[in-house]
Amino acid sequence: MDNLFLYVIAFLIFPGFLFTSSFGLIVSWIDRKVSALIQWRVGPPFFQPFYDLLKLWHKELIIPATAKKNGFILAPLLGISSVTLLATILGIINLNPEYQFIGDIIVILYLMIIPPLSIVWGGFTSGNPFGALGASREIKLMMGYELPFILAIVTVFFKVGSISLGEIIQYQHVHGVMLNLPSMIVAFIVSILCLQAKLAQVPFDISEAECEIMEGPFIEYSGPLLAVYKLMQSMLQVVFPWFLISIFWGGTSFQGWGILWAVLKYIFIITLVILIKNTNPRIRIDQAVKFFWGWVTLVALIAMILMFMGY
Amino acid sequence: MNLLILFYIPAITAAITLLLSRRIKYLQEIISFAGSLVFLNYALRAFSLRDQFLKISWFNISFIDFSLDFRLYHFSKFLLIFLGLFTLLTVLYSAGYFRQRKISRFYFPFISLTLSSATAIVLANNFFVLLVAWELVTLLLFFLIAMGEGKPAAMAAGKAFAILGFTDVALLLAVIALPIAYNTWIITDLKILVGNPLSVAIYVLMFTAAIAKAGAIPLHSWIPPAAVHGPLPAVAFLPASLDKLLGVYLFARITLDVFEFPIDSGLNMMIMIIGGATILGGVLMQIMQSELKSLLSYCAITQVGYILLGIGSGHPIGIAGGIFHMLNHAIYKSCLFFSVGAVEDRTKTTQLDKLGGLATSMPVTFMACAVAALSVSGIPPFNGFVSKWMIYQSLVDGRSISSMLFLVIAMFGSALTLASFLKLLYGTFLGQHQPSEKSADPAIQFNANRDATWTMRIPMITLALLCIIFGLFASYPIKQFIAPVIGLETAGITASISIGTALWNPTLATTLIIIGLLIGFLVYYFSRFKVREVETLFIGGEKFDLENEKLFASKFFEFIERTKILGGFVREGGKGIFDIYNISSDLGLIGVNVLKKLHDGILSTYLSWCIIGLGVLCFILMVM
Amino acid sequence: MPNLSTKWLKKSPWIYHVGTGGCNNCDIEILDCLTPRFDVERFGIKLVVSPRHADVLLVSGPVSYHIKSRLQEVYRQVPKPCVVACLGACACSMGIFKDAYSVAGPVDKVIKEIDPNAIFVYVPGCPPKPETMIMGLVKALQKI
Amino acid sequence: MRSIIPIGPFHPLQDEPENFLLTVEGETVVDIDVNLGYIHKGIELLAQQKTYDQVVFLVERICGICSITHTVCFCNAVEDLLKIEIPERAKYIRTILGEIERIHSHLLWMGLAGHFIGYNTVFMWTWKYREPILDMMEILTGNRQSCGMLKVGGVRRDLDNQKLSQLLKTLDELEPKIKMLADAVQDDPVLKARLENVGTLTRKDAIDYCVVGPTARASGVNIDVRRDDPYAAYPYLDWDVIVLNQGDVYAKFLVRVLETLESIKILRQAVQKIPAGDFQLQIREVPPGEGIGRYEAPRGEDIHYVRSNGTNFPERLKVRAPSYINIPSFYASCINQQVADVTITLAAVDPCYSCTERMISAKDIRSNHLWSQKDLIEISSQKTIKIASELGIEPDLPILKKYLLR
Repeated sequence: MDNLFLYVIAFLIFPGFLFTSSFGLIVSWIDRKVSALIQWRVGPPFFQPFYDLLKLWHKELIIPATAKKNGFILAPLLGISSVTLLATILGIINLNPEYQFIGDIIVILYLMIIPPLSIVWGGFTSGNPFGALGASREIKLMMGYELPFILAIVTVFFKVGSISLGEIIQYQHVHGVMLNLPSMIVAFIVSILCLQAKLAQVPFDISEAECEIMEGPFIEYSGPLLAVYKLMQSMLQVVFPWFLISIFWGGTSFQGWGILWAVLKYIFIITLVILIKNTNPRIRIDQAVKFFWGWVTLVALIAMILMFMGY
Repeated sequence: MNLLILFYIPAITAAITLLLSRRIKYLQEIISFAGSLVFLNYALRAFSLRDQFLKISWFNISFIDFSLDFRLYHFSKFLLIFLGLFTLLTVLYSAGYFRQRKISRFYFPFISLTLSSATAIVLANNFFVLLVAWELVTLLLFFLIAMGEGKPAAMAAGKAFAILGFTDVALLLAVIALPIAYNTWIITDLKILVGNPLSVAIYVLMFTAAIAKAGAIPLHSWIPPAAVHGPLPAVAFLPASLDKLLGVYLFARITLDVFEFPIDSGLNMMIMIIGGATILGGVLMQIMQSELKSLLSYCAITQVGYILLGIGSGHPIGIAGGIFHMLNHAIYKSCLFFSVGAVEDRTKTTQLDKLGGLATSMPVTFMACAVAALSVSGIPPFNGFVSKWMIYQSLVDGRSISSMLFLVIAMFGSALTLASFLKLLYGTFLGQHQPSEKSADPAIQFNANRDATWTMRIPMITLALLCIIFGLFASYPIKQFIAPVIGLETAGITASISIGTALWNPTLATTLIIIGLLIGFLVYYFSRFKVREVETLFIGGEKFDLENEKLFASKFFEFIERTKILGGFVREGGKGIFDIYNISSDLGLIGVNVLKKLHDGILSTYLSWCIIGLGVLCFILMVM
Repeated sequence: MPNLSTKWLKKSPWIYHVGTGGCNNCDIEILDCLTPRFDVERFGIKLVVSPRHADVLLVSGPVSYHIKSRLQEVYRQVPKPCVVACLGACACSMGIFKDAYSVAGPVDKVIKEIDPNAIFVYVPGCPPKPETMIMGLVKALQKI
Repeated sequence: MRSIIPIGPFHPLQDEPENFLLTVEGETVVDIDVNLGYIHKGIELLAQQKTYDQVVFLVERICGICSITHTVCFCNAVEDLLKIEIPERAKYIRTILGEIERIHSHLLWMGLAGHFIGYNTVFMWTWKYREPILDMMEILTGNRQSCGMLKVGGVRRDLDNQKLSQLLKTLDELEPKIKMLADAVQDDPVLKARLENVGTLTRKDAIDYCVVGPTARASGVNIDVRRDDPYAAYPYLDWDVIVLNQGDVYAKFLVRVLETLESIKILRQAVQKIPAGDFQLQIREVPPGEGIGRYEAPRGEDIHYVRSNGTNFPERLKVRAPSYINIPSFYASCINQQVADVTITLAAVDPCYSCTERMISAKDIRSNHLWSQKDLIEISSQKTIKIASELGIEPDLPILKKYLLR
């Protein structure tokens, strides 16, 4: 029971909800600010994401009569809970690599599917054809990026010989970070591209393309539920790069200078994402799937072959 | 307890129901239900019994001993429970499903007979008994499928019988070869070290029979037509659950118990290649389907691939995962077929594009279908996730480039499965309501304003609950059912898969998610949002007829068809070019044509053939 | 207790733009407000694409009969509280199209038909310059 | 298994209300229907109630982006009616204003096109480049758009020569940026993948649908009113008509980028060559008669028709804006495209609905019968069949059939 209480604390406060969400909001400010600077604008003030969220929280909630009401309300809550769980697992293992369990990455990979799934669910239950169209695009995109992403992650599994995140982090403590190896750099590039799609950033924001299908799955969401989705998306911006850092870049440590180093690694990845986002147009869904199943998978296979050759 | 009572109960039930007419409503149903309930009761009692043997001597022909040998041990124990459970639920479901439809009076007796012969397979300790019961199940499958409507059902039944019969002949050959080569066909006495060609041949023949029953590529093609045209409860009963259990049972039994393989036999590789091909081929066909039953039937094929991958990995966790997946698959696939049947019962169609928006009117069916669909896609915390996870883990432990590729295929197949089931859920239950006026044909009545009857709801709810329970408390079925089968100590396997001991604990994670959801709901409830329901959707401000706005689920993945290689594969697959039935019938046709040419009616031609045949025979007899 | 919602609304007004028959001039000046020179994101203003997300309904142009019911529908779709900003001379008072046969009336009249308590802000000009618009919005936020 | 995806009336793709009904199979568009008329304001009728001087201000508000276009076009029409030649300086001033408008309109479109395909950086950058042009407009005329500079018989106000030299400086700063943009567009592989072979309008289709402006020139149709039927100061200046052959969105993008460079060239020459002197004529009265004005707007050829009955008010003003002609070509360019491609294709002709919203009602005076669209199409197709039979060829009614079947 004591243990459960600690887990609940972890879930709600430190690596879980409170930490990830506030960090995520800061990151979404960084995102908007850097984008604005690239576009020669000033950008929003620091607390803008918080203001947006608080405002949405106090707005009216509109539920269309044709929507499947329970699913419509449940979808964003399920999404944010799973992201919180993801953050909790990642955080606990990063804090204490010994605290692992075999095969936890599989759990993490599957938990990573739930946030897109909740978006899809929201789009489908809203009853709006644009929502359904956006959701169907999200499914297709998911089909696209899963293959190379799994290939890239599996490359790490086989280098380390384990599917436990803690062991991968410990391996990197002993043998140096994964990114020292050429094969891992290739795999890392692949996973950055998949990260772009997982975060639904341009050029892969196809599911919520605002000028085509008007934010797709989110079109019917308003007020608090929209706030939950926005929060979920900014939490994803923390969790997914954190996962990549953990398996490719030696994880994060929360002691002394480790914090700074961890933040720097994180900012590097997120800056890369923002740069890609701001220098590309959105591509079509079939182009995206072809891109992922074609070139990216090829590159991921090259990474795998390099890994088996020992590089 | 006498083991034979387990055959007698369903056999007696079958005999009684066979005598009854369909005219007295629900009588056959009630008796069949009572019979399977009693069977389930005995199966549960048998679970706590010690392992035991039973031998009923019959007659001997020279060295072949035609006695009836039975053996009760862990594998059969837990299979018996699920055989009973599935029969019970199927009978209950059939009672609702055939309330307004006509069905042959042989349907319920045959279901009970199937249970009886399946019990014989499970309990057999003798390949002779197993073979007879195996043939019986095939025959009953043929009859049950043929009870569907019209000629297509007969064709589908014929196809199923052709493929399964062909593979049963393979099993027959293997079983005949056993006493000749090894002097016995008692399973526990056999320990065959695979090495010489004969043992390999025997194994391959048995393996063929097993995977044909389970429905792995390339012997899968009987499942889709049977699923589409057969009576739905029978489909949920046999191809979706029982045949999988039996096929995988035979496969696991011969692979684990009877045959011993040298380490570098390459057999694992063969099994895993078949498994990988089954996953990829099945899932690619699956996402293209626009008919609910054929989508589910292809999914039934796909999931066999996971089982083969798990068992083929040779790793204890993989084997445990494979067997657990077999069980899970039977559970959620029956649940899916049942919910599709409920939809069909209400709407009289299973075409994805003619359905839509049923979630509000059929909430129970929707929930059951959603749970089973998420479970089959391997979403935590449902049961499909646990077994898939165990399979993945065994693949990672393989640590070769091939097992890595199989891991990728398995995980990718899982993502595609999710995609196809989201399509199913959207097309059937979410999305827009299908207009009722459009059915000009009075026979097609849209009666979807209420949920299925309770006899149909209870099986669905039971199976959906099993999906959740086996996911949340996965350690229980693994400890109780699976671990003894592969001979691992209970403590050993739980330590090595670490379910329930380490941080990841499905129960804990689910608790956390539920706490999150609860907090969300509390906040939602107490902050007293102004909630307003509006009539209209925002579709650009114009008022439209929502019926035209429906996005058709069948076209979700049409872009795959437009790609060159993959699209070509999918198109050709859809036409049945990879169907071994078609291929062999084409080859047969060629053979017939050749024979036709030889068969020209001239006496001298026949005579010359006779002489040539004699010469060949002489040559063989003299020289060999 | 002060109304929290308006407090945060001032910090992040999200705008939904409804063209109701203007001459395009106001519309492109609204877009201009987003661009580097004026950059209204400094004030947390964001152009959204669905009225469900909006706080401020930016209406430009006189309301023609054809678009009238659609405008009212969009107003119903917006979660309250919300502000209606009438942009340009046409939206404020129909401007040069006062005598036209197919114009239903200025924006405030049309909206008040369905919600008499709606809050309005008027930004006159033909077209109003982006600076004027920003000032109008700032005033609008003070008003609520 | 077809479903309909509506675009509009309120859709972020267009600032103005309009409605496209895309009939899709999956995500492939198999049919498209265009519904306009949301912002019909009755400008033509209003014009009949205003004097010629007032009408100039009214037509300026047909469209905000093409404010110079419509005013110059109207003035051309009235001057055609009056049969007068305006002073040289006024011609040059009209050219300068027109070309400034062209630059700002093309930059606006490029930015929006970037926005539509999710490339917000392009949107922000081009609109940043556009600002100095609007500033120049403000410096020269006093307002960023809708400047009220035009007048029948010349221009209302003179331009200050000193301010014109400032224009040159702005152009010098703008030109390298536009060139950079042109290079960036040609180099970016992702942009190319997204725009090339998208929404292709073949040369035959372009001619069949009578498209005008950059839409036609991107499809290899070499038309430009500035050269074909010169007005203002264009005959005195040296410039090229940009014609490309691909006909896809990418070609339309390039045509507009290159045309912007041509406009800069025209502006430079115009500022250097502008003569001193009078800038307007006093018009005393308008005789009865009719006149037609043509003008090459940023979107294509604009036509105004004016009929006078000798009073102070025009008896009839007919406006035919370029978008009106370009919009039907969607039927040729959007079919069998993906939804994502169709949205950019719809935007690629740079449609302007406030220009387009004219209403025509056809009434049979004898029977007092109001003809519907279907009746008119029926009459039109019968006429086509008649002409075809006279010429002895098969009548070709592919698109009309679609409407007749309804």
